Amino acid sequence: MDLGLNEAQQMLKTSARDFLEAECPDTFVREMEEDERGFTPELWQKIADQGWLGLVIPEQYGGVGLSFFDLTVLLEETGAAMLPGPFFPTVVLGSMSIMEAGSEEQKRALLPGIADGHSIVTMALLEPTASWRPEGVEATAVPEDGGYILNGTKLFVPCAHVSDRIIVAARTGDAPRDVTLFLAPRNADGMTQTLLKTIASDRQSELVLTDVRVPASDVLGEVGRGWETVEKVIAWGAAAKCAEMVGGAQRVLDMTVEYAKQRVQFGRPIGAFQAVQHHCANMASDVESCRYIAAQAAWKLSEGEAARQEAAMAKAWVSDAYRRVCATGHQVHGAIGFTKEHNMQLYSRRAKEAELAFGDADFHLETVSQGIEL
Amino acid sequence: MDLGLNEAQQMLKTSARDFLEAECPDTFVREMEEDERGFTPELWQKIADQGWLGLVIPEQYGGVGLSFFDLTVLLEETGAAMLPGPFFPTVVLGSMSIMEAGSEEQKRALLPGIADGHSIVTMALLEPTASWRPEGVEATAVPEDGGYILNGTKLFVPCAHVSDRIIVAARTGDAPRDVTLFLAPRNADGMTQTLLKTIASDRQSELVLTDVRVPASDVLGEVGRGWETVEKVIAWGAAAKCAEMVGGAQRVLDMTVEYAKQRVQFGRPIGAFQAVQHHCANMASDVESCRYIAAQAAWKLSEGEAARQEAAMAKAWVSDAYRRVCATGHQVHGAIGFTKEHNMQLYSRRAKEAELAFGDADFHLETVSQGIEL
Amino acid sequence: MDFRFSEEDEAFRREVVDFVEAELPWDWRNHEVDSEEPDGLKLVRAFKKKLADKGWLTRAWPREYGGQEASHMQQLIFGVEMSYRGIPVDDGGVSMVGPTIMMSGTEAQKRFFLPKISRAEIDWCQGYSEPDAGSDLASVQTRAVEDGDDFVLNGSKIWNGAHSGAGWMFMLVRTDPDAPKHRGISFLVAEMNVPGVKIERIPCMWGADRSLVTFEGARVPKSGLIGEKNMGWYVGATLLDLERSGANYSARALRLLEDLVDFCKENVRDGRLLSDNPLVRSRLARAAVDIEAARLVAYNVASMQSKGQIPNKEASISKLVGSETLLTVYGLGMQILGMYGQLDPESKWAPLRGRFEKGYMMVGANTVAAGTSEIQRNIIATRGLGLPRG
Amino acid sequence: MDFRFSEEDEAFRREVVDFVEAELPWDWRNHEVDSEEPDGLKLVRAFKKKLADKGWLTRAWPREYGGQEASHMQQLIFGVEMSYRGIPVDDGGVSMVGPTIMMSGTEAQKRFFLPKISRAEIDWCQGYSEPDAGSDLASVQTRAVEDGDDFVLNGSKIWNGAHSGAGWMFMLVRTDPDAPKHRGISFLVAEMNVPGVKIERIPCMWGADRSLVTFEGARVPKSGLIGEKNMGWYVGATLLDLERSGANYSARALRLLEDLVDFCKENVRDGRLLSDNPLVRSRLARAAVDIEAARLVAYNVASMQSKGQIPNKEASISKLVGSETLLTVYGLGMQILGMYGQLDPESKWAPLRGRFEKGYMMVGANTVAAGTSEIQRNIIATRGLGLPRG
Repeated sequence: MDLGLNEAQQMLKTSARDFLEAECPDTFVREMEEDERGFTPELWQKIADQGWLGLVIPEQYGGVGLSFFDLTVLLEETGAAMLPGPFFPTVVLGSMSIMEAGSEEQKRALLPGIADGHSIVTMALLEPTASWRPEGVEATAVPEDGGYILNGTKLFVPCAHVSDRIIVAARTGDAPRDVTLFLAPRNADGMTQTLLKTIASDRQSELVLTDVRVPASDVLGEVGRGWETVEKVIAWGAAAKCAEMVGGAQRVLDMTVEYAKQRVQFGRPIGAFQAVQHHCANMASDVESCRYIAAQAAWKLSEGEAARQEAAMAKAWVSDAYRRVCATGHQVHGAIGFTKEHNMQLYSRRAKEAELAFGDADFHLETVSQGIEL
Repeated sequence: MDLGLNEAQQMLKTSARDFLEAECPDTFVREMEEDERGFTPELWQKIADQGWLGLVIPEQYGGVGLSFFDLTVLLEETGAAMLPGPFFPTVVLGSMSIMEAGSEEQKRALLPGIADGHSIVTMALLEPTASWRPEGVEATAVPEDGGYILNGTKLFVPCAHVSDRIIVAARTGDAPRDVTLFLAPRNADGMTQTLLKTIASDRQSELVLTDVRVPASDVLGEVGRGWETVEKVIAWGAAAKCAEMVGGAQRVLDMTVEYAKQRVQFGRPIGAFQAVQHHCANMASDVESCRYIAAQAAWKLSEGEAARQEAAMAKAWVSDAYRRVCATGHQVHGAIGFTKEHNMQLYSRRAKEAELAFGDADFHLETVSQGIEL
Repeated sequence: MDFRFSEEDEAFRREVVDFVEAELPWDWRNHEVDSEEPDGLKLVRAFKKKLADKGWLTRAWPREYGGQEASHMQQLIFGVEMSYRGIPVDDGGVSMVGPTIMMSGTEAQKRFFLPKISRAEIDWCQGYSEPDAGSDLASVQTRAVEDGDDFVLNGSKIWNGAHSGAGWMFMLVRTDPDAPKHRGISFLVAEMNVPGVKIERIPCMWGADRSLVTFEGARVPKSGLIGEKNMGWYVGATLLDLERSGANYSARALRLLEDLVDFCKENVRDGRLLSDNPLVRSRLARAAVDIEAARLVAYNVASMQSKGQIPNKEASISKLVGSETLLTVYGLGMQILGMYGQLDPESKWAPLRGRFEKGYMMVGANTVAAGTSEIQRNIIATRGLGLPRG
Repeated sequence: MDFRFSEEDEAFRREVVDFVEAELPWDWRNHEVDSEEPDGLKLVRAFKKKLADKGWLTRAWPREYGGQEASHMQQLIFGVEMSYRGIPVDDGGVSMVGPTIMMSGTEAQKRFFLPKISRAEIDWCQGYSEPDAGSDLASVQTRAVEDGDDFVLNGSKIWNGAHSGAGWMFMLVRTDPDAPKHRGISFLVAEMNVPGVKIERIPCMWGADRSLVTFEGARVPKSGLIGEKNMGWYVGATLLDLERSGANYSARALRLLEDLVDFCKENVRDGRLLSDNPLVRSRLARAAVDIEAARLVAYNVASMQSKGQIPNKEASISKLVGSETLLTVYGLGMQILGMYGQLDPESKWAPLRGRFEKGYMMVGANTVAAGTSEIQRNIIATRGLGLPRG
């Protein structure tokens, strides 16, 4: 057992931090909050040049061939820097699903484009049912002419507005898990995409599918077994999101401690007051706990274990802890932390999005309760 | 609206406090913890002489004829003083049930004896099912020879060991609420009573009933409608217990503040440290909240309202808040508070008993959720 | 003890509710009005005038100043019914400035200001906080120097609603920079529409603004000095106590809870109504109890005031408990709304008009405004419980 | 990173578990042994000897002092398996006194004490707390005056387990009353079985005792002085860090959780198994997550130590998180057991042998012992995060 990063991971982390400090300062994050696309192709290309988009893609498909755990090391930094844009959906939802379920042909056709930055891929899973369970998928895919006709409404689809491919989960049978994944082009006839305005100023969309035709060759994985992939994506997504959250939570802690040292009230830095000290200590405890429970999930998944329990525990814990950390950070910052020009609120708004993504604490606690044999 | 006590109530409170300070100091409480009976006949008689045993019993039955709310004013003080013995069961479970459901004959036969201190009456409601719902009653009462034969096991019966009458809830039909109350003498043939050792050092008993015969004249209220009375008793009991808890919580707060002023560490009273100050402030907030939510329940019940929702809200809140107050009190007191010679632990052990009595927070929250039309 | 409203009070309550239901120019169930924005203030001001015509804004005030000499309880009832419906009638004029002037103002000031407040003729913004004086209010640095019949102001005030067009500010200013911290402060009311006053908006996370007001040699008449010069800390301290009542929080929270209950009875998640989910039921019930506890603590403050008693730690506890409860209810709402909770009011999919998303972001500011929860706890511990100052 | 035990570590863990299952002279699933009582200590002592024969008590120590030079991780594994089964093998000798002597003792002290600790030949009780020195440990007043080859002790030590018959005490004593508070303290180990030592039991709420030890001119040899005279605060400070690891808390909590899960699967309340109650399920799952988080934080401390890094705030956080988690689990247990939770272990109706009732009363002491949670937070804030001292 060794809960520290190895040298290569440490280097990856440092270089990621350096890159993001230069390319994704808070001014950029703030700018992108108001930008229609929410990111710039320039930065996207630079990210591709860093090899990040193909980090976990095997070398034969144009990637770097590092592990999922390595990816989460990187995500901790993108979370800390609040990197805007479709990085997370593409590397976690897009490439991980294709690597998991794609045919050799699909991998060859799609992964190199993702790795080199030409292709952005996301997944359309949720619907107005807002459920992370297979029963929540009500969109239908009906076979016709050797292909499929998709109908339904997808909600909360991350970065659909800039994706060229969207992995759509649709129902192909009546049993709860009769779900199939389709690699639909975003500009397919019958697909209407509308941006949703959200608390985190990220770019989630509503996607209405009206008789969208997808050829059989764009079925991802086996028909009727898509939920197996989705389950893995939820676990990966949860662990990956936890890594982002750990990065954010650490940043909130750092910024709060810094503020507590500098803000003077009653003739001394507020950090000299025990109430503020204990707030900061509680935040530090939360961040420390988040770090290892998140790392365990990422590491076990990376090692090829199902790690359903570990991922559930991580997401359940980190979802709540990050929210607590932000709430306490706000309390220490006082009014200034609520202003748009302050970074505090950038993090706390994203904390809410992250709490919900891939299931909130309640969702994962039900998994945990099964895991402890209840 | 006036959330203060009137003059008479204030006098009752003050005189109760004076009486208990003289007759029930903490040394006495500690002594009674080790005493087999758990109280003394001398004090019992003095309590009777104060008129407390008949406080809510109408004058025509030898009582003082004050209101249920007045009784809770008194109970706040007995809770503060941790008065040991069967006062609570007798005045709340015994006399309130008889007043509610008893026939004129039963009232005349039983209430004067309660009021003058000659008779101690309790109620045997719970069973190994440990449920406050009618389904929890599994003891049976079968008609025979114009009377009833009782069988079953009762648990957590307060002060059964010193009661001469025990109001036993037993099932007389298959529908959940087919429950009847019986005024069984404690020395009835077939009734075995065993003391349970409990956290609060109170005197709860197991009561095994084996073919206990009760004449029809000792049915309390109508056959099959006993649960209506029990429901009221639970509401009264919850409100009355809340009053005791408010008294205890206020005492824990006072004692903690006092200790924080006097205990010196790091060269100053620990009450000068913000962490301790905030602990005390949180305790004070809890006590303040307990006070009015408890009073509202008691007052509405006293006014003859069903006040199911108010009683449930009070018990749900006060159960948790008193536990919090005690936990924080312990944290401020440090090790000394855990010693038997310290009063802190006397209160925190009783807080647990009180939390459970007449239903814990979960039990009452279900009532509340119905009350808010969920 | 009496937990029911008197018949008179209940009749008044009914009258208020009926009037609002009939006269409110917007649908309070579906629209939130933000009086810190110019449009919102205009809307609110118009309705406040109607309420003022009924004499309700200052119902507990003496008749000579525009009041009806009703009990504090009626004042509370009025405030609660407004808060419940999200009608922002209180800009501090009735709850803070008025009472302060009544307590410390000259007869002339009383005759000038009180009827204006009572008739809703002036709008107020607060001038307590400064960039370097937040929790440590007594370190205000805005200078007021006497010059003839005027004070000349230099400095800045922050987190107020001046940009909404509120015409007047009540503020603490430093009139003696050499005196000990608490002894060189004066309490001043002044019009904002004078030269040398700059108002800048500070955009906040919930999508609305607060203001930074900078005084650069602004001249305001000395007649706005309330109480003795240099004694403003003590004049203003009373006012903070008045601000620290919590009835508005629990009233607001109750309405949110009711919205949530309705939402849960109408929305299905994972195959069942949210209202059938035991976790949701338990949490909503617990919130209902929290709200009830907070409500009663606040009512007790009014009950004490009605009897001429001065609440002390009771008011701080009420503020603490109330604001923390509101925070809890918003958090619970966001938890229950789940994925939908993150949607902005502008989104067509936003449930309950996005009220929770916006409020969730705003509510944290409540446990910071008018003394953070930490400051409240300090006050409860030291002033209320007599613990030694740290 | 590697979250699995190495093959070697896992083999060791297996060996420990197998040995305990085979050799433990009591049924740990059903009996709690209290080493702070004479009978309990006797039982534990006998079993410790067997563990010592395996070399496990001090597995990470150098061979010359009776260790096996294994990793800190194996020491942790051993401790966790013991804590999980409630086997109180650590009286401070292995975790605190030994390391302190190893760091600050003379060669002679090392050769004398360390093998004895390793072979479980001496039992320890703590001599830190005094009636007036609790959180403020540096204000210890027990005087040690040099007299020939001895120190003469006067004063008292409290909250220790001396009444159990533990033969030795490690303590902080004041050797220079005129020096600044932290500079006149020495770290001393001494046998209790000498004239002038009075041991009085202090009954505690959970039914067991702690001791008040009074020294009245007790003479103990100077050879028990560890490190420099008057430098004991700094010698002992290391020791407190060692005490602040949290793995034992989470191991204990995990076992309690497993007991609760079993209980819930076997017991019916209101017509259904407790394990089918969604509130119970959610709370148990949340506790499982809390425990896992606490466990990993503690394992990270050992992981750092294994690599020669010195944990600082990590250790305090681990203690804080661990002890608070254990508190939560006991509280949850009592909540789930409901009416049954209040029954004393002696009652035939007591579920899980009354373990929760007794532990619930005891566990609060955990957030007080070895530095209250408040003190831990102070340390995390000032030493760990660099916030200024208040």
